[in-house]
Amino acid sequence: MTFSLPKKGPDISIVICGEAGQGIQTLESLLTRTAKLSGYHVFSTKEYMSRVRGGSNSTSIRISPERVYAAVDRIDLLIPLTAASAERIKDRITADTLIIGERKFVSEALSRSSGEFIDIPFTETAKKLGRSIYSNQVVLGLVASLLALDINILKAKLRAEFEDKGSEIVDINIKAAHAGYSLYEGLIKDDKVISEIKKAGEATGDVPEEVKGEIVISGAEAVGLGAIAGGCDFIAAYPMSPSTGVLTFLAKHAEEFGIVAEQCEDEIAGINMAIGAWYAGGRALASTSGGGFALMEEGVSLAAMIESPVVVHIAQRPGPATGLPTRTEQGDLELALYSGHGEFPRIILAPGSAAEAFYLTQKAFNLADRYQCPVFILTDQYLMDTVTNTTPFDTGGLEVERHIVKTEEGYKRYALTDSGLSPRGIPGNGRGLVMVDSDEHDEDGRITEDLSVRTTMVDKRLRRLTLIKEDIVEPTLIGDKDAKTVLVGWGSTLGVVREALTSINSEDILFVHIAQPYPLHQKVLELVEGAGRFLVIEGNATGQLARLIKLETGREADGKILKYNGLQFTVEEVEERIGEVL
Amino acid sequence: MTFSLPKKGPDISIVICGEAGQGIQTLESLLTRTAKLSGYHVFSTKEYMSRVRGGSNSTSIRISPERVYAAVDRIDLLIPLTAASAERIKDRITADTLIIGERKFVSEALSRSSGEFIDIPFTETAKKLGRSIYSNQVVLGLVASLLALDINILKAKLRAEFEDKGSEIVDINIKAAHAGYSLYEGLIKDDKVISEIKKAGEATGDVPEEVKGEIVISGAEAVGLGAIAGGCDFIAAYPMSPSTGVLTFLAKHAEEFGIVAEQCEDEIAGINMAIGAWYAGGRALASTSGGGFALMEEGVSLAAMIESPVVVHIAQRPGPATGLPTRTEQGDLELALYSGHGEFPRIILAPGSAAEAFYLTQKAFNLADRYQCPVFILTDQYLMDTVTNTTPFDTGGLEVERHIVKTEEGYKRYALTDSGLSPRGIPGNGRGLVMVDSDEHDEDGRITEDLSVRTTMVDKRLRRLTLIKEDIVEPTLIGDKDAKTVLVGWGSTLGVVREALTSINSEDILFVHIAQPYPLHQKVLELVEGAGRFLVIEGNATGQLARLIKLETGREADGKILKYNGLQFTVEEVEERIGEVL
Amino acid sequence: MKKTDFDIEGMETAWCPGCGDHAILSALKASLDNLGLTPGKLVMVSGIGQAAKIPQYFNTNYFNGLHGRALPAAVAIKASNPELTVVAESGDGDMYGEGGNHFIHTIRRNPDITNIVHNNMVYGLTKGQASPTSRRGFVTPVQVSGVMSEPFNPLAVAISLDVSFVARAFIGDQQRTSEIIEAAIKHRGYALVDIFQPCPSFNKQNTYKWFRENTYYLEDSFDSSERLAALGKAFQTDRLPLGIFYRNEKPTFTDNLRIKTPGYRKIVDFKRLNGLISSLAS
Amino acid sequence: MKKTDFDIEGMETAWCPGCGDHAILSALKASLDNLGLTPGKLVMVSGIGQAAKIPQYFNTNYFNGLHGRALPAAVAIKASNPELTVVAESGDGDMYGEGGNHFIHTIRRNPDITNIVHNNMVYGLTKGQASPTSRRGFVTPVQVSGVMSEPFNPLAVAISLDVSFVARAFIGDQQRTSEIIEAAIKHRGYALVDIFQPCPSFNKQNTYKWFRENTYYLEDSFDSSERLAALGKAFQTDRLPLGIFYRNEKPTFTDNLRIKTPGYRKIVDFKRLNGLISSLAS
Ligand SMILES: Cc1ncc(C[n+]2csc(CCOP(=O)(O)OP(=O)(O)O)c2C)c(N)n1
Ligand SMILES: Cc1ncc(C[n+]2csc(CCOP(=O)(O)OP(=O)(O)O)c2C)c(N)n1
Ligand code: SF4
Ligand code: SF4
Ligand SMILES: [Mg+2]
Ligand SMILES: [Mg+2]
Repeated sequence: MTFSLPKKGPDISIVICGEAGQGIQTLESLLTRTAKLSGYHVFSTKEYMSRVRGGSNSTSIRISPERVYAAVDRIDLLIPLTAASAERIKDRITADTLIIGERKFVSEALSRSSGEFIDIPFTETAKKLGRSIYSNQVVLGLVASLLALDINILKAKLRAEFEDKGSEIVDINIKAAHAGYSLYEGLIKDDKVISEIKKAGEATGDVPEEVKGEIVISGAEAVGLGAIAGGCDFIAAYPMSPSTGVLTFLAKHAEEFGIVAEQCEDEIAGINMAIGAWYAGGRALASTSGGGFALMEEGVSLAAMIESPVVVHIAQRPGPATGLPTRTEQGDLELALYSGHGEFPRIILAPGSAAEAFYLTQKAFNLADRYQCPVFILTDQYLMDTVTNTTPFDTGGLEVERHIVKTEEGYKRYALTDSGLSPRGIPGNGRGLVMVDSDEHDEDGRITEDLSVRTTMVDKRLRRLTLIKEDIVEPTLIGDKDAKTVLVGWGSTLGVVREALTSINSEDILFVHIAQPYPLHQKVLELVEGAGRFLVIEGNATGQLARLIKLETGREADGKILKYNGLQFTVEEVEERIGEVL
Repeated sequence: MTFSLPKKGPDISIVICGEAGQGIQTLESLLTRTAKLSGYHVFSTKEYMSRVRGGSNSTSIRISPERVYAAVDRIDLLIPLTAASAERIKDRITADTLIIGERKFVSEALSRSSGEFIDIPFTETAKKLGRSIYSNQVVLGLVASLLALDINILKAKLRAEFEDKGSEIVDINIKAAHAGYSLYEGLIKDDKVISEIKKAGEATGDVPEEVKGEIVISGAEAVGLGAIAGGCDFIAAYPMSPSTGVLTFLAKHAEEFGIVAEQCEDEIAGINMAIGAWYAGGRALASTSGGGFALMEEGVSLAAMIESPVVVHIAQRPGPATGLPTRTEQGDLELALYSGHGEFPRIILAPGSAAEAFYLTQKAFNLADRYQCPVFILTDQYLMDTVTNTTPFDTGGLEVERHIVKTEEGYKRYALTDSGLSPRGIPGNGRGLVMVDSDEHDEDGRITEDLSVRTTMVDKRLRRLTLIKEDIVEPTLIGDKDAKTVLVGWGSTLGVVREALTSINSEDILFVHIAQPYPLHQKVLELVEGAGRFLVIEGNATGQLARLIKLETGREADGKILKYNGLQFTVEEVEERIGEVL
Repeated sequence: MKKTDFDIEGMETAWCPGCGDHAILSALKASLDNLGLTPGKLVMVSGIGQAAKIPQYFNTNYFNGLHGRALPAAVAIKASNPELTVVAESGDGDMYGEGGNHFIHTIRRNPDITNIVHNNMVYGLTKGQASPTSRRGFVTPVQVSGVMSEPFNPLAVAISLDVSFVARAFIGDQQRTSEIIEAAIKHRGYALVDIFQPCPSFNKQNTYKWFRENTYYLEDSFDSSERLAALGKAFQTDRLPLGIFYRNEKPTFTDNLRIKTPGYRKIVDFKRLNGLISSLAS
Repeated sequence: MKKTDFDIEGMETAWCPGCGDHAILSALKASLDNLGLTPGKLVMVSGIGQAAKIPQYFNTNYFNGLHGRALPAAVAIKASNPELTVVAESGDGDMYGEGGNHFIHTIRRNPDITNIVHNNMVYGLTKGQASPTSRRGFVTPVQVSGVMSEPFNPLAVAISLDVSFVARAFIGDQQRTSEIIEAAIKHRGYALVDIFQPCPSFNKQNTYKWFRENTYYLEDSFDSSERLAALGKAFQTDRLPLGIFYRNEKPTFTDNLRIKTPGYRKIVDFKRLNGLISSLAS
């Protein structure tokens, strides 16, 4: 019998699992990029252990004729590179799953629970070409052939990837891919498997040029690009998963774009450097995860007091403490919201996709500069590590808004104004002096113990919230605006809920996706207040957005869809969980 | 004409103002203690600048036949020791104010605005005895005479104070006090001033023995004593106003009570030491203020993850950043409530008086031990520095509850239980091993990446909140339980609202004082929900308790009485502000 | 390998094949065993990193705390229960980077603990950024043009703070490393052992071979009581000396505090407390 | 006293009478004036403490940040605008206590800033607790039985990290202190000046008299390029040497980064960015 792929949906969900150090990431990168260039939409996400070698990791890749926004539970094709990693995801294997791989990695039980197991000696094939490490390219060739990817594109990608290892290595890798190609041809010949997946536009007969021209990008890269577009010229960070990708991205492009990429001795140095850089006229980003951010809170309070702009990227992971360093969670919303001692305005952004990550990070720098306050970008491991194709970011309308003034003699850094915003000067730019003080201070910026000045300054600082509230990112609405049920989510759940709702196809649900959790847009509050049923979906254990909405509206959520095991929701899961709370 | 004191109320409000380094604190201490021993109730509070010498500080002391709980605006007797400091409080001077002091410190305008100014050459008098520095004792003698304090008690106090400087110095100080005494006698003789203040019980003819037996204590000392009573054997702190008093108190008594009083290199070391001490079987206190606490948040999260008890004292001061280091504010409730990344239970206590500071600090150690979670004690500069007489703390019913087990072989630190609490073992105590891990871990305490264990452990940690909620400090209710208006406050405003309500004497207001802001007692929620009008009073700019109550009840406060200039409310102010919002 | 009480049957580590950490684990177990220490009386304290996972592979009490914060916890554990043997162990990033302030101030306190640092000159767990001890020119995904800062010299800093004991080892020589660790644990007072540890995954520069070629043991004649001489050795960077650089017996933190009873056995002296309370009435 | 551009008419400080801080203020103003620096091109960066109030008494740009955190801010200010002269100044508690980690790692980076530390061997603003440099036996309300820890030796630590410039001064000699500060500011790279500063309010032990009796200037013949010799001098505690201990010219942080344009004048190269974005399509 021939196993035909995929069983469900127009797309194919491929899972490659193995251990750290086996090169799964390269495989993923080559496959998604080749697939996209061949005219497919792609989406890939990974989950991995906190270790450098060994363990069990997996990458889930969707290759699709239509745009895909999220990971699914379903596995159409599983390629295990170790036995342990296959075992670890056994719950996802069903009769619709085809397993292709080496017998030694696939237990009897596992192959029985699958729809079909095809024993392919990847390693043997690779060994024949020289060394077993080429087996990944054999896998790649096989999958490429199955998906009818353009072999020339694949070759070019392999060449680019292994170029600096010399032409010999490049050749062997290409040969290995060819061997994989032939393996699939053999399977076809033997009537073992057939793939019916279509490329974008194929149904309509169009050539999928549009997809081919799209970029393939991870969340981390999108934040990095957004920072560059926002005029970021300083990143002060201490390595910490899952935020490190942003640091390495900016470090890589530092020289090109004139960025100081400084690895700090600790996170406290990070935030204080960032604030120092803004003071001197730079546009700095501090980037970290929850635990590192906890150390930055005094610094956040400093930024607030001296009315310094600062942008802080927090890539969330499960806590408390070290928690699960390489996993995902939306557990730090309240941490950011109430961070720092004392009372002051702030802005929290939470992109839901790579595109939002780019545009909102860009915007974060302008917001910080405009409102002279801390702006937090909350992402998470899922968003950081997720790779998709998307329309190339359009920098056309983007501007680096520098809200700074050339100072005059007698310049007052904290001049009182109706809006609460005082024109921001930079030392050395103009004839004035720029004096900032973490103590309570007067308009000049000099320390004061005048208690009426104190009150005035507190009011001045807080007054800016009014302005900030007039300039909030609108929520994304998906579904019927008059639907009885309003489901609210934030950050990285955008894609998965979008897809789940398409499948449910319920006219009764409106999904309100919040890309700026603080301050909340009036529209969100109105929709919640007017909802028949009000539900939330969040990747944490206690419903932090639900609490924030309650604070604003007084309304308790009628149902909460929460998850906190370290993984993002999958499409099927959201479908099911929505069904449960409806 | 004779100026008779006091003009209002049965008590007399004395303000002594001057600069740092003039010994006002010693004066205050001697005066309040002598007054109490002479049969008066006393209450004193201070406000001072963040400097060591100079500036303008003031101490407000009430001497009263009845128990006094708070500071008043009214000044019955002003004794200025510098001109600048008198000028700084000129708004509080009225026709009811008698100023006694040296001409050079009292401007024409000032004396005109007062009821009477009596020029007394304190310094000259002191100089005649030797050196001008004895002038404080001249002041003391004069006031003592005016209040009819027992001269022998005063002498004994002076002796104790100056003992270690030698008998000669003691004698001169006593002589100076005598000179002050005579000065007042002169004033009486000249019909200049007469005091009609009564001692406790004098009206009823009783001897005020009860008051005489009471203790005179500051909030800082009360927290320190409470810690000792709670079995605290380790204080890990980095100096920071206004928390330092607790560190110095415990350092002073460290040897007597077997306490390690360690000044840490920074606050991060502080919290990590505290947690380490608990792990090894100690009972440690970390003590700091908001800015220092901001640095401890990662540590708080560690305590949460390893389910370690820890007690953190946060003496609040106005922020953000360095703010006003020596002033008061209730601005860090939300900071504590949402501190640390990740989600976990916690307890927040906020004593309203020295007695509550003692009993709640004692309790904090037991709560931490019982629920294996962080317990925060929120005080503020006002409470720390306020001195009153109060019934001696009764240690009779107090117990140091050690919820630890002697471990057996195979001991599991995180054994799963229905309550979420696992028996806590100590390394070296029993045959088991105690393994704690800031990563997600299994029952043994070993690192895990098993995601179902993750969920189980999150649930286990959060489950303890149910137990915690059954064991909440009841609010103090003042007024009629059926009053239409419910006014809610927390922490250090207890005394001032109590007094203000007595003056207003409105049957329409019930004051609900919360000594445990988190979790909130059911009674608080019910009272708020059932209230005709719901008001809050807080020493911050945004109404943090009001937000917390809204979160629990959905109810917005109908009015907020807020203050954030760095000073505590005064009785008159609360009277007035209540009037405004009623 | 000899079995010890600290072994865990069937235990697997999360370390890479060929990593120096494996040998450090063995060396430390051997040292503890040789010293006759028992799991129940030992506490391993660590931070976060690959090195910091080491307590997980021991059958003993442990406190696996926060990145960079092992030392304050270790100091307090020892102070709260002086009967315990306390070993604080982590990576170079953890101890000298994030934990740098605790490193210098713990040396000043001189608690009777042993501080073992796995010095692989790189951040392993976070995938290969420079650590404070990375040598100039070391290229990483963050230090794309190579490390430019002066490498942190833990030995020199420790000696400049008049540390009680400081040694350097290279785990390529497990036997000698184990002996040095033994001497460190036996030493009364704070003892630092900085162990050169190759990280084959991320440090391709400072390999076993490199360390072997660039290290040598201090001469037998070397006098470890001479502070300036010790510093001279610590400054040497062409060839890196191994062994015990400096020893300096002095009162420990617990000596100074005169603590003996473990915290959990302490009883509050309520009588004395009542006395203290009453004294406030007069 | 000569008037300078940095003076503020009628300015009063919050310092105690007799405090060494007053003279440091004068000495620093004199140095800046002698060097021909102007207020607009100078940034004073400080933390929190009595010493850290110093920028408030200057007519210049300042960044009076958090306790212990002056250095990271100063490093970034200099990096973001290399045209500015940056002086980071605070107390011994601020720089060596709370800020200890930044101290050691800033030295490693070698930014072209001057770091002045008012070393009064006590926490002044918080009323007299021990600081890291307090000498053994110093009794305070917290160290009730006297300081027991090894005093922090900033000079030795700096030299052990191969600092670019390090000097010690005693403000009892305002003239020489000013000269030393001048040399430090002129020095290209990180320059530490630890200034002995009597605190008459809280340190009754290390008074003007004490410092005068217990310090001496390094001999003219002293060679400040000799690292071990410098350390030998830094270790001396019977009599404390003053002067420039060690100088070691090397590339600065900004040299390494090749930054020249101040941040606020930078223009984002959107064309290049578009190219980078497009490259992700292939
Ligand atoms: C506060 C904080 N910041 C950052 C991290 C991320 N982090 C984990 S381990 C590590 C560095 C590891 O390097 P090292 O200490 O040298 O240990 P190695 O892995 O090399 O053994 C970092 C930066 C963290 N866990 N916590
Ligand atoms: C995070 C933090 N912790 C503690 C403090 C309190 N604090 C202010 S100044 C100071 C120490 C001052 O000592 P030093 O730096 O030596 O300066 P000095 O006053 O002696 O000049 C401390 C502990 C603070 N402001 N911030
Ligand atoms: S990354 Fe390096 S240090 Fe970590 S286990 Fe692997 S080889 Fe060892
Ligand atoms: S406390 Fe000491 S350091 Fe501070 S101003 Fe007074 S004398 Fe100077
Ligand atoms: Mg390392
Ligand atoms: Mg000092």
